Order: sequence, then structure tokens, then C-alpha cells
Amino acid sequence: MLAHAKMGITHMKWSKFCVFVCALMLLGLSGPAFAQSAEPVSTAEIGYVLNTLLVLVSGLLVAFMATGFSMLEAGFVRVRNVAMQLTKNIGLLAIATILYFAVGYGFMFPGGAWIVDGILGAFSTASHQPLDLEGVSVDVTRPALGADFFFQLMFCAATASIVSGAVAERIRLLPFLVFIALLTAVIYPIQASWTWGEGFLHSNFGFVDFAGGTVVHAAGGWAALAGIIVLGARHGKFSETHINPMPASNLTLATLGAFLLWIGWFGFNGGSLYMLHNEGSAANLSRIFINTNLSAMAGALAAMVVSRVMFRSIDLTLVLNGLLGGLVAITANPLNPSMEVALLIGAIAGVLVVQSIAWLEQRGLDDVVGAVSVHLVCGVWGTVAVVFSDDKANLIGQAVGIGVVGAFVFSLSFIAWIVLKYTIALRVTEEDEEVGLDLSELGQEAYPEFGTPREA
Amino acid sequence: MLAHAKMGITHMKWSKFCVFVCALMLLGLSGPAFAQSAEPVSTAEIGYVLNTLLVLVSGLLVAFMATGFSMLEAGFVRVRNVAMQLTKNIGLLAIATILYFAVGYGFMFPGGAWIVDGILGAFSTASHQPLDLEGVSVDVTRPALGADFFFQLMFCAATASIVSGAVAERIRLLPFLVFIALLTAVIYPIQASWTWGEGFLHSNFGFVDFAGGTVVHAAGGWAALAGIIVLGARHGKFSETHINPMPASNLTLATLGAFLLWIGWFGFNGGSLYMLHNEGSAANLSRIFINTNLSAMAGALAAMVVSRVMFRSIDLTLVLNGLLGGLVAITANPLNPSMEVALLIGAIAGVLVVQSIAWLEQRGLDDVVGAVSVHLVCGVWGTVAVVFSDDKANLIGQAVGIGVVGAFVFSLSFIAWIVLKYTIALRVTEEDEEVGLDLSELGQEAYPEFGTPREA
Amino acid sequence: MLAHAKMGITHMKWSKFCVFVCALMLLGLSGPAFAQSAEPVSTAEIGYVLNTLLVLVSGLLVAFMATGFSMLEAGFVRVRNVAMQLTKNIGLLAIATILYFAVGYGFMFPGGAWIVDGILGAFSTASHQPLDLEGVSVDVTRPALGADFFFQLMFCAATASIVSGAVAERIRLLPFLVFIALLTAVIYPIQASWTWGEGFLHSNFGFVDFAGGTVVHAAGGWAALAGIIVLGARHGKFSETHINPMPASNLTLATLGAFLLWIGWFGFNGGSLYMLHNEGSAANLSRIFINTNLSAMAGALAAMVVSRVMFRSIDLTLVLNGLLGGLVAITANPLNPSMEVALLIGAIAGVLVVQSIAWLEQRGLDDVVGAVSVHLVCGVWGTVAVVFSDDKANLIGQAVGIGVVGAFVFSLSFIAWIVLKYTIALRVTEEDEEVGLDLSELGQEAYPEFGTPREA
Amino acid sequence: MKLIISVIKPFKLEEVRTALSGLGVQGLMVSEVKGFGRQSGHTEIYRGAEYTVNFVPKLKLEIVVSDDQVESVVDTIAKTAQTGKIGDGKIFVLNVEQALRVRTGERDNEAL
Amino acid sequence: MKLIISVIKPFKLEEVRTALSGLGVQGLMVSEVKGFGRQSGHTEIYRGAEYTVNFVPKLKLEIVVSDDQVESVVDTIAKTAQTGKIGDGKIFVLNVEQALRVRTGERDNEAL
Amino acid sequence: MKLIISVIKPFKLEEVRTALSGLGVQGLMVSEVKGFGRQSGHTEIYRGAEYTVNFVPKLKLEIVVSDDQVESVVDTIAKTAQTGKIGDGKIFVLNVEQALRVRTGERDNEAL
Ligand SMILES: Nc1ncnc2c1ncn2[C@@H]1O[C@H](COP(=O)(O)OP(=O)(O)O)[C@@H](O)[C@H]1O
Ligand SMILES: Nc1ncnc2c1ncn2[C@@H]1O[C@H](COP(=O)(O)OP(=O)(O)O)[C@@H](O)[C@H]1O
Ligand SMILES: Nc1ncnc2c1ncn2[C@@H]1O[C@H](COP(=O)(O)OP(=O)(O)O)[C@@H](O)[C@H]1O
Repeated sequence: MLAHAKMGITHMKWSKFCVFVCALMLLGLSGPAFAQSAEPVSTAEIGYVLNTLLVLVSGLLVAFMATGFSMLEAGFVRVRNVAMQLTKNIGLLAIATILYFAVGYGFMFPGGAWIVDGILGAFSTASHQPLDLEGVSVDVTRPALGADFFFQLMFCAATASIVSGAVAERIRLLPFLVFIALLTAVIYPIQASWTWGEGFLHSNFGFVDFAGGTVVHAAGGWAALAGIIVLGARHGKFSETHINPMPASNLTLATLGAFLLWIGWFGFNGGSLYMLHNEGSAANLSRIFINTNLSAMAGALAAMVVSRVMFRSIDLTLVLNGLLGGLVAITANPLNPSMEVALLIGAIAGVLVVQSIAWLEQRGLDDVVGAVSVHLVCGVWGTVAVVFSDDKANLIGQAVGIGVVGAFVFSLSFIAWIVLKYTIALRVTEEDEEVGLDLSELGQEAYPEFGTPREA
Repeated sequence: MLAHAKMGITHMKWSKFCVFVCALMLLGLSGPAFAQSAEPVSTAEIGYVLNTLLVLVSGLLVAFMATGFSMLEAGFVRVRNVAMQLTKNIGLLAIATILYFAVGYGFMFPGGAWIVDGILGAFSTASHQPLDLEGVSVDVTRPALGADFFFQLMFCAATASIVSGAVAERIRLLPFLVFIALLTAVIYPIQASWTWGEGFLHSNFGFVDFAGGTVVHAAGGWAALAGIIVLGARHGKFSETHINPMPASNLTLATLGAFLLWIGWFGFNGGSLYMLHNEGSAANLSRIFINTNLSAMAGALAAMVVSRVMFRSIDLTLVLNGLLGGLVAITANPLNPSMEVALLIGAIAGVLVVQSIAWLEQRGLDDVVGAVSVHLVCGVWGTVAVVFSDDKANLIGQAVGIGVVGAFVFSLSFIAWIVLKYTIALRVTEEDEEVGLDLSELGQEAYPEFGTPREA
Repeated sequence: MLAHAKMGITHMKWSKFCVFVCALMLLGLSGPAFAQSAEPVSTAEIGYVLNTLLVLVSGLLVAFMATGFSMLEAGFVRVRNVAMQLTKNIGLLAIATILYFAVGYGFMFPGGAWIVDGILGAFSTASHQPLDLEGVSVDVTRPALGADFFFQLMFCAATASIVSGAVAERIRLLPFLVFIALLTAVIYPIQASWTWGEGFLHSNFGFVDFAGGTVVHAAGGWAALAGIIVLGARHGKFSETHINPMPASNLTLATLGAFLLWIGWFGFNGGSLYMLHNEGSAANLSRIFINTNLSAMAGALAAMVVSRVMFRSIDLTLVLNGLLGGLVAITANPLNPSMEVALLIGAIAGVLVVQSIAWLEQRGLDDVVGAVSVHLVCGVWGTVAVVFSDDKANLIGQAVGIGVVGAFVFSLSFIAWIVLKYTIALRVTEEDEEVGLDLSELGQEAYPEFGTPREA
Repeated sequence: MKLIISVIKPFKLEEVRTALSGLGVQGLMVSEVKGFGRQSGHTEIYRGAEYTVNFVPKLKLEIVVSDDQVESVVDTIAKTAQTGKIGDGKIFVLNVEQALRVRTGERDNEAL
Repeated sequence: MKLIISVIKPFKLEEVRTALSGLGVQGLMVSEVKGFGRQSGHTEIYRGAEYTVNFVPKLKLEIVVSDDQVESVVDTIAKTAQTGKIGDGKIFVLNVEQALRVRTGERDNEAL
Repeated sequence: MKLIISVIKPFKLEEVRTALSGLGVQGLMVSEVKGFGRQSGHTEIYRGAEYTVNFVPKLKLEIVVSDDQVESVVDTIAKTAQTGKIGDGKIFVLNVEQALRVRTGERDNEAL
């Protein structure tokens, strides 16, 4: 058990504060204690409470995204792989939770304690603030440290969810979970520290990524891309002459998933504001909500139109992908763009999604849910688009950020996938793939009574 | 792109404030700036932050209603029309978002700038407040303008969702979306301006509709009624001798939808309080939650009993409709009624729903999900019931409000449907209807692997 | 209708406050009125507003749990009983809402007005605070009374939901609803008053149960256990030689339910803090979120591993049960444990769940969803585990609490089930059970088009 | 006795069944089949990739009748199931050697 | 060889299958059918409108056996599938001219 | 004419259908069946309790062909459906007395 007075949770931009707190702790925890009083409320504390509330509620909304990812993916795979897809999603949440606590959070927010300055943070485990904050002084313009940890954990899990959809229907459970462990403990947090943990992309290149267009979405997309390259396509997906569609088994579930992702995204982008302690932040939060929604809807509509024009009929799965593409694209900066620009960012994302899905398939890359198109392509687009409305961003900084994160995540992931492939094997056998992962790996069916004699 | 200092979002009761702000802007934006300081929190700002938080969170809850409508409707239609119903719901959200921003919000909240005084607002497009509210003074008893826009947009989308369920399973996608464009850009906002935008129903008749029993629900119901009259029943629904049921294809999905609507409704009614900046509003918000829930549950229970008595067995779809009827009925005033009265309002709604569903069917009106019974009948009932517990409302004012909104929405909608019918055609062919809209219009199945040979 | 000035909602620890308020009311409501002003915000009120907001939002999150229970249970039963399971869940919500308002809340929070001191509260009906709190003085360190009522109602409904899953697939609707009426009006509130309503377990034994590990979950589990004993197993479940599995019909739905329960649980545990008016409570709320999540995920992972080791393959339904077991186990005290201890509590719960499910089945007890294992076993475990991290709790007090609540709830429930069995009969006939409750009791199918000729 | 196997378009089921009832046919079995025939399937596009659905959903009726009913049953199905468009289906007649009603043990023509 | 087609109530499947295994029957096919017969369907009410479900869910068993097994198989099904209530089902016997086991190419009685 | 009933492994459908098209077979019906045979089912574990799934999912093909096509059709199915592993399925041939194309009223060989 941890001593309560030990404060292990640290955070970007908090380095000075942390030094201060550590000093206090060394001095025997005799610092001013704002929160011990039982009085109704001290004005100085309200900002802290409101910031915390914003970040916790936003974290819960991102938990809806985890639910949304699971439903979307379970709706996109064929019936025979549904239970496995759900199992993978719960498994990744569990692994992300435990490893981000034990390892990842420390790497991501070294709070000034770098092994390699600005690049590799020192190892540490997340821990609690003491009860009632007794004996600890806090920064009233920030949320509670615990709220921050909870929120950041959900981001880490979201990155992992991106991967699970792309590699569905043929990967074994164990190597998948091993990769997720690596991703959430090491790959994701280290690259994220460069941008959000006061690392070199932030400090030296002025790279701007408000809520994770690159740090979360493109990063997840790169890991997914490496995965589908190493793994290969589903058996039967590509024949010499043509592409064999393997239609999504449950479009209501997929749509439910997309709706939950849409709702959760307001927390993803809104919570990234990290403050709600004054009028300006309240107005900014509203603005983030509006822009997030406009971009999402423009993405959906654009995909609808493009799908109609290119393929003669509207494809609901592409509309869902367009919606999500719009959400990804606005993530790198949902605050600065005007409403018209937000619409434009989303609409372009909707076009990009449909085009890149077709493009990837033509290259024999089998991404079951379109994760690479949605998260990588639109994440990059959105990160570039930051320069249109944010004066603090410049094209070079953005390009460096996109490139560095991409190179790091893709190459590490690629190596990891390759190692897994040649050690414990990534794929199920062709026969098991034919039967489906539910029966072959879990011995279970997701819908045992549908489409088969009731009593058999 | 918009100049940030230009403030396009306006609102009811804000006319004076707007004049003030405009004056400030003309004076070079030299007004007092409350929000520029970096201090943790100024007491004067907290109300503004809390109001904004209430309205944004409520807006998100109404987004759950959008999800709920989609799931409910996809659960009520037959398997062959599920993907289309989902596509329509995403399409209507996209169109409502874009057109309410571009056109509707301006019509709804002209802020004193009327073309025809109290009746037709001047055209304008919604826009943002500047970042961090820099250079703008705000009304600290109100939420952020952006929060208001987000919340009102979700209301507009809810109105559109009501229509989509009623006309399901036979309408083509294009004319449906065209009608939604008209509804969300023009019909809904103009009538809403009369009650909520300082228009004549509010000013001259004292019409009271707290959260939209008439302005949203009855209005949506009228548009839906006009739609099913012009469109005609589903092929095969009514034979000379009897009514052919077309059972809901997925009751778990329908129930999930109803649950999400129930949860979202707390935001719909609660957010309409628009303030959470003092003890009184906190207590009132609690009261709204309690009454909303009591009415919903009384509606569900009443429908359960009535369905058992009238039809010898309980029909889950009617129980869901009863629950929703209870929610609609309390919407016109969820604040004033005592708990006992709230129960009564909901119970009567539950009875009305079941009775009116049977009544409509006997008249050959084919409302797939019971939208007219739930939203129009219970919306009217709830708007009348306001007089029982709110001294500010009177029967004449309520009757005028109900009548004027109904006449306007129904007649405009009726004309729109007729025009669409004789220009681009509303319905799919009988053969396509038989095959289902999913295959005939989208070339896609919602559940391709269920109930058919797995490999075929 | 209630006189608005009469304040019927009372609460634990509020006895003194209530006496004060009553005195005020007798004095003609001339007391200080904090909330009448229209000024933006008074610092004294903010705590009250924030506490209320926490409790209302948490109540909504628990409403997601109601949704989650319904989906989980509808996913675990076989197709033929799905519509009935949904109907039961809506029915229990309606009955809990109405009876907890009319009877239960008064029993649970007698506010010092006991019939038998510390054991049986005086009867009273919940009622509202006056609009805008006019003429009433409030405790600014508490949430609004109405928020408290709403939150507590959702807890009561959760207790009822636990029962519905266990007795699924064979119980008739009417006796089920009668039992729920008894549970929510009498059994649950009376025992809950002992711990949370200033009753004897709290006062005399120092029994600590932060968010209801025993008061809600074990209590619901005891009622469920009595139910499945009296009711007997599903026909065909146990033959002389072996146990006949009756696989869950819809694992996506079950997983969705588990995800919603997970999300809602943050409100269940977080809202039980009842305050968010200062820095300390904000930090504590964050801590509750973190611990709740860690325990849940440890439970899921442990169940995954145990299921793999014991049964050679991972069973998704057990993983879901493990997740829920972890959530139940941390409920009795989600605040004090360190992160490592929270992980341990959850992991042990995950093991217990799987083991006890097998144990119960071997004893011929047929619990369709594993409710007894999840809620009773893990509820008891979590209540014991409180002593590891909370100095205020001691093993004897905890044991007394667990024992007294268990004995009371189990014996009263057992008697109630027996009486129902020999009066109106609990079970459907064997033939109706074979056909399924959906057709035999409701005359309806949940998925009428799946697995049967489309046109038949 | 003869077994009449007939493939029809799904939406014709109710009409055929009613007509057969009129003829005094007391029982039949319906099953869902995927038909492959001259009426080729349609092409669908999923996420931009075109594919042909070769099979068309049909219903298969199986009816055992006494020898003297065969002619009228075949004619009735042929008439009511006809739309004149490709894919209307087929009727096949096979010989049945024995029949038995499980409930009563009645045999052959009495079992129908 | 004969093809025995049998319609039974769904919940009898396990019992019938076990009894047939006891007889040495090595294989069979089960399919889900909607039965129309003397056992008429039930009326359901959906949103207040009554309608008759004419079809009752049944299982169809298809078993090919050698000529000398026919009698015992028919009797066994007739006995185990019987409840005595209407709708118990039928058994039909048809002649089979050839049989072949795909795996080995064995023919006729050896293929069963 | 003959009715060829064939049980095959589901994943062989496309291959068999293509081969038959090559032979000039113009139509067939496919239905989903649960097969019971030498290839016993597998055991599954649900919540710790083991149980045997006795039935294996198979597809049943029904094809009516003229007498002179029987041999080649049976051979073709036997060849293409074969994997050599247990559970490959069976082929049965029955005599068909009449055939009729609903659309045109054509009879017998012309109806196929
Ligand atoms: N030789 C055959 N054997 C069995 N079934 C057949 C045969 N030919 C056709 N069918 C069935 O009849 C249906 C209709 O046949 P098709 O050739 O499409 O149209 P038509 O009968 O109008 O020429 C097919 O979908 C198939 O199910
Ligand atoms: N003539 C028939 N041809 C084919 N199947 C039949 C025939 N008559 C009955 N059946 C099947 O047998 C089932 C039971 O028959 P039914 O008349 O309801 O009861 P019973 O056999 O007890 O008289 C029916 O549901 C139907 O599937
Ligand atoms: N006597 C039979 N009558 C009808 N169908 C049979 C018979 N024997 C086997 N089948 C079907 O053929 C399938 C394959 O048979 P099986 O005995 O498992 O393998 P194999 O044919 O390779 O020996 C079974 O699943 C069943 O559907």
C-alpha cells in the first residue's frame, strides 16, 4: 500500500508545481492545507472543483467511446468473430488500465524527470493524492491529479481500441493482448510525452495537437497499419481477380457504436480544455462542442455524397466512417476554427475516408473497420489543418510532429508485430478462421440461436 | 471565416443585452472584459460557468435522445428496412446540424430583429463568441451563447427525429431529407421563435411551454401526421377486412432506444431551466428530474395496464410508447407540478398513447413507431395540463399556442409533402417496398447473416 | 397536491436540520431565504449547487445502470424469453419509482422519526422543496433534497434489477412485480435505514458501507438467492447426470449491458460521496473513479485467467461477470484503498465470481445471469475488505452488518416468495416455459424475423 | 401418395397456402432456401467492392397428397405462384411409399 | 434404401435422436420448417391488431436407411415423437436409388 | 428425371456451384441443415458446464436433373465436395415423376 502523503501523479506543465510540492513533503507535509475546512466553499477552491468535474465527466464520456468502439467493431465483423471482438475489447481495457497505471502514466508525464531529456521519461507508477488533500497544496487552476490520470487513461485505452478493429477476424487473442500491453505501457506514453508531457515536440518544435489528432488517433492508426501489414488479409478477402466483401454482420450495433463515439468525443475534445474555472473557458468549451459536432456531421454528409457518387448507392458503413473521420479531423484543434472552417475540415475528412478505404483495399491491405482511414488519414489531415486557424501552429512544426510520431509508432509497432509473428504466431489457422474465432478460440457463439435450428 | 469579434448568436430575452454588446463592438470592443484574468476564479463568473455546464451537459443528454430515437426506430421497423432507418437518422442529424447553424437558429432567436414583428425573424447565421471571450462582456446569469446554440440544435434535431419514425418503411431517402431540410431550417425555427424567441405567442398570449411539449413534440408530431397522410400506409398494412400487424423486428433495440430517450430527457427538461447558478435553481433542477421520472414511469405502467385490459396481453412496444408518452406529457412543465400531479399527467398520457394508437390505425393512418400518438397527442395533453400547476399559464393562452403552432406546422408540412410527392415522388415502388428499402435503395442488408445460409 | 412549504424529503444526518426547518415553517416561513436573489451567484450557495450537480449527474449515471441491467439480462436469457425480460425491467423501474416515492423513501430516511428506534422508521411520503427554495433555508454543505431523492431512488431500482436477472426465464410477470413492490417499498428501505438512515447498524455497530456493497448489492443478492431457491431451476437445466447449459442468446447485448453498468457505476460510487464543494471532495471523487475502474478491470482480467485455467477456454460471459464482480467489490469503499489494494480487491472478486458460479450450479441453484455470485458474494467480500483500508471500520461491525442485513433480507424475501408461490403461483407451466415466456405470457416475439422464414 | 416439392417466390406464400386450403390440402411444410437458377442474383457494393449475390431467397413447400389430388394441387400452385417473371419457381413430384401420422399411428392416405 | 422424412415437434429432437442412435442409425439431417396442418397456429396481438400465425415451428428430419431398417426406424420415431396431442407430425417414406459417401466414394448401403 | 440430394460442408458451396454451372446445371436449391453423423460435434463449455454439440452445420443441395445428367452431376459433386476428412457428406438420388416450370408451364425435362 502506498503512503497517502506520497504523491506520484505528475503532469505536463506541472514540473514547477511538483518541485514545490515535493519540497513541502520533505518539510514534513507542513504546507498550507486549503481543503481541510468544513466550510461550505472557499472561492479559491471552486476553480479546482470545476476543472476536476470537467475532466472527470469528460473521462466518463471517453468511457462511452470505449463502449462505442466495442459495439462498432462487433457490428463490423462477421457473426463468427463477434464474441472474440468483444473479448478483445474488454481485454484491452483491462490491460490498458493496469499497465498505464503501473508504467505508462509515468513515462507520459515525467514531470521534468527525464532519462533522456524531452524524449524518455523516468519510470514511475501513478498513485493517489491523500484523502481530502490533507497536507497537500494544490494548483487551483488545474483539475485534481486523479481526474487527470483517469482522463489520460481513457485516452490511452482509446488508442488501443483503434488497433483492435483493424486486425479483427484473424488475430489470436494472446498476441493481440501482448501487443496492447506494449502499446499502452510503452509506445503510446513515450510518444505522447513528447507533445503533452513537456517533451521535445512541444518544447522544440511548437507542435500543436489539442486533443490528440496525431498523439492518439494517428498513433493508433500507425500501430494498426503496421498490424495489418504484418498480419496479412483475412483468408478469402482478396482473390486474384477481385475483392471479396465480407459485409458487416450487424449494422444497428455498428451505428450504435458510432453514435456512442460521437457523444463520447465531446468529452475527448472538451475535456482536453482541462479548465472550466472562468467565463472564457466556459465559452471555449461550448465552442469545442459546436465545432466537434459540425465537423462530425459534415464528415457524415460528405461520405454519404461521395459514396453515392462513386458507388451509385449509399453505404451506411461508409457514412459511419465519415462521421468518425470528421470527429478525428477536428480533434487536433476543435477550439480555434470558425464554424465554417470546422464544417470544411469535417467535409474533407469525409471524402478522405471513403477514398482511402478504397485505396487501401486496392493495395491488398485488409482493415476490417476502416481504422487506418478514419484515424490515421483523418488524424494527419486534422493535424495539418491546425495551421489554418491557430496562429501558434506552423506547418513545419506540425509536419515534424506528424512525421516523428508516425515514424516512431509505426516502426516500433512493426517490429513488435514481427517478433510476435515469429515467436508465438499472430494468426489462427486457416481452418479456424473459416470456422470463426468465436468457436475456435473461445468455444462460444455470440448469437447461438439465430439462423440455426432452435433446439439443436 | 467570421471575424471573432462579430457576435452572431442571439437569444430570446437578450435583445437589450445584444444592443449593448453591439454598441460596445462599434466602440472598438473597448468594453469591460471579465474573463481575461488568469486568476483561479472570480465569483462573478461562477454562475456563468455553472449555467454553461448545465446546458452543455444537457445538450449531450439530448444527443443520447438522438441515439435513442435511432435505436427505437431501427427496432420497430422490419429487418428489411433497418439500415435505411439508420441512414435516415444520421442524415437528418447532419442536415439539422448544418441548416440550423446556417439558417434556423437565426430565424428562431432573431433577438429583436424581426422582418414581421413577433412572427418572422430576420435571416442570420449562427456564429461564435471570440476565444476566451476576449473583449466581450457577458451576462453572468446566462449560459454561454455557444452552449445555448448547441442545446437548441439538439432540440431541432429531436423534432426531425420524430418525423422519421412515423414515415418509415416506404419513404425514399431523398424526399425525406429534403423535407427535413425544410423542417429544420424554416418550419421548426419560425414557429419556435413565437414561443421561445420573444415572438407573439410568448408576448401576446402568455403561452407557456417550458421544454417543448408543443414547440418540439407536438410540432414534430404534426409534421409526422401530415407525412403519413400524404404518404399513405405501408403496402399490405390494411386490407379491406383487417389490420395487418408488421411486428417490430428487434425489441431489445427498441427498448434500448426507449431507455436512452428516458435518460436523455432529463437533459431535455433539465437543461431548459437554463440556469444553475444558485440554490433555487439547483433545487428546481432536482425537482424537474423527479417529475420527469415520475411521469415517465406512470406512463409506462398505465400503458402496461391498459394494454393488458384492452388486448388481454401486455405489449412491450406499447409499454415503451407509454413511457415516452409520459415523458412528452411532462415536458411542457416539468417544474411546477407536485409529485402526485406529475404521476397523474404521466398516467393519463400512458392511457392516451395506447388509445390513440388504436384510433389512428382504425382510420387507416400508418404510423410505424407511434410517433403521432406519443409526441402529438401527449404533447398537446401536457401543454393543456400546464394550467393545473402553473399560475402564469391560462387555458386560452395554451389553446391558442397549441392551435397556432399546430395549424402552421401541419399546413406547411402538408404542402411540402404534397409538393415532394408530385415532383420527385415520395414512395419507393411497391416491389421495392416488398424487397425492403435496405436492398432496393441502399443495396445493403442490416443483418446479412441472420436467417439465411451462412455461406450463401 | 402537497403544500409547497411542507418539506417531506428527509435524510440521514439531517435530523437536526429538519427540526430547524420545521421550526421555521411553524414560524410562518419567515426564515432567511438564501435563494431569492437574482444576483448571479452567492459564494455561500455554490457548494450546494455543486453537490446537487454531482448527485443528479450521478443519479443519471445510475439510470445508465438500469439500462445496463436490462441489456445484460436480455442478452443472457434465451431468445424466447427476451421480450419478457425487458418488460420485467421496465415494470420494476416503474414500480420502484412509484413505491419508493410513496413509501420507501420515508422508511429509509425517517430523519429521527422512528416507530422502533433505529430499526423501523415512521411512514411518510417523499415530497418536493418549494420552487426556488422560497422561504426555506438549506444546508449548503449538502445537495438539494430532491437530488438526494432521485439518487436514492435509482439505488432502490438497482437493488430490484439484481433480482430480475436471477429468476429469469421461468417466473410469471405478476408475482415478480408483486415481489418487487414489496422489496422496493419495504424490505430494501427498512434495512437501508439501519446503515444510511441513522439506524442501529450505523449508530451502534459503526458498520461502514460507503456506496452499498451490502446495503444494495448483497441485499439484492440475498433476495435473488431466496428467489431461485423457492422458484427452482429452469426446466431441463439440471438432469441427473449433468448440467445443461442454456447459452446466452446475444453476447453483444450482454456486453453492451456490462459496459453501461461499468460507466454507470462511477455515478453509483462517485455520487455516494454526496459532496463536491471543495478541493478535498474533488480529489476524493477522482480517487473513487480511479479505484472503481481499477477494481473492475482487475475483476475482468482475473475472471479471464481463471476461466482459461479452469475451463480451458475463455468464456466471455464469465469475463463480464468478473468485471461486474470487481465493481461490486469496490463499492463498499471505493475511496480509501490505494490503487494497488483496489486492484487486489477486484482481482479477488473476479476469482470469487467464477468459482461461486460453478459452486452454485453444482448445488442445483439456477441463477440465469450470475447475480448471486456477482452481487451477493462480491458484495460480502467487498464489505469485509473495507477493514483493510478504512480505519473507521472494524471486522466485527462489518460482520454484524453483513449478517443482520443478510438475515433480514433473505428471510423476509424467502417468506414473500413462498407466500407468492402458494397463492398466485410463481412459475409458468412447463409447456409455457418450453415455448418461452414471450409467446406464452406476452404473445410477442423479441426477434420475430430471425431464424424463421421471412414471410411466414 | 406423392410428395410435391415446390419452390416459390416468398411473397406468394400466403396466396398459395390459401388456395391449397381451398382444395382441401390439410398440411404442408415450408422452408427457407436460397435458390440458384436462371434468375441470377444481383450485384451489391460493400465499401466500394462489387460482388454478386448468386442466390435468391425462395421458399420451398413440401406437400404430401394422395394420388388423386396431385393434378389439382400442381395446377393450383402453378396458377397462384405465377407472376410471369423469371424466377417464379418449379414444381416437382416424387412418389411416396408410406405415410404415418405420429399422433394416431394412422397410415398412408389416412395420415395426410 | 429409403429416405424417411419426418416432421416432429422441436422439443422432441433430442429424444428421437438418441433413440435412433440406439438403433444404429449413423446419420441424419435436421432442418427448421414452418408447419401448416390441423394444429392451427395461434393468434397474436400486436399493438392492438389481432392476427393469426398460421405456421407452427417444426423440425424436419431426413434419414436415409437401408431397406431392412425402415420398419424399425419408422416405429421408433413414431413412438418417441408421440405426445398424443395434435401437431405431433408425420413420417413419409420415399425410395432412394443411389447413395454415395463423398469422403470415400463408397456407394449405396455402404455409404449410409 | 432425378432429384439429387447432397449434404456438403458449408465452405464448399461456391466451388460445387461453380463446377455444376460448368456442367450446364441451370438451377438448384440450398438449405441450411444441422447434420448428425460420424463426424461427431464438438464439446463446448458454457460457464463451466461442458456440453456436446451433436450437430454440425451443413448445407443441403437439392438439384433436379434429367436422367442422362445424373452420373456427371453426382461425380462432379463427389469430386469437388471432397476434402478426404470425415464429415464430407453424402449424395442421394431419388426418382422424380413430374416437373413443371411455374413461369411458363413447361413440363418435365424442359422445366429444368
Ligand atoms: N434443376 C433445378 N433443381 C432444383 N431447383 C431448381 C432447379 N432449377 C431451378 N430451381 C429453383 O427454382 C428457382 C427458380 O428458377 P429460375 O431458373 O430462376 O426461374 P424460372 O423457373 O422462372 O426459369 C431457382 O431459384 C431454384 O431455387
Ligand atoms: N400433407 C402433408 N404434407 C406435408 N407435411 C404435412 C402434411 N400434413 C401435415 N404435415 C406436417 O405435419 C405437421 C403436423 O400436422 P398436424 O396436421 O398439425 O397434426 P397431426 O399430424 O397431429 O394431425 C404439420 O405442422 C406439417 O408440418
Ligand atoms: N443416413 C443418413 N441420412 C441422411 N443424412 C446423413 C446420413 N448419414 C450422414 N448424413 C449427413 O451427412 C453428413 C456427413 O456424414 P458423416 O457421417 O459425419 O461423415 P462421412 O460422410 O464423412 O462419413 C452428416 O452430418 C449428415 O448431415
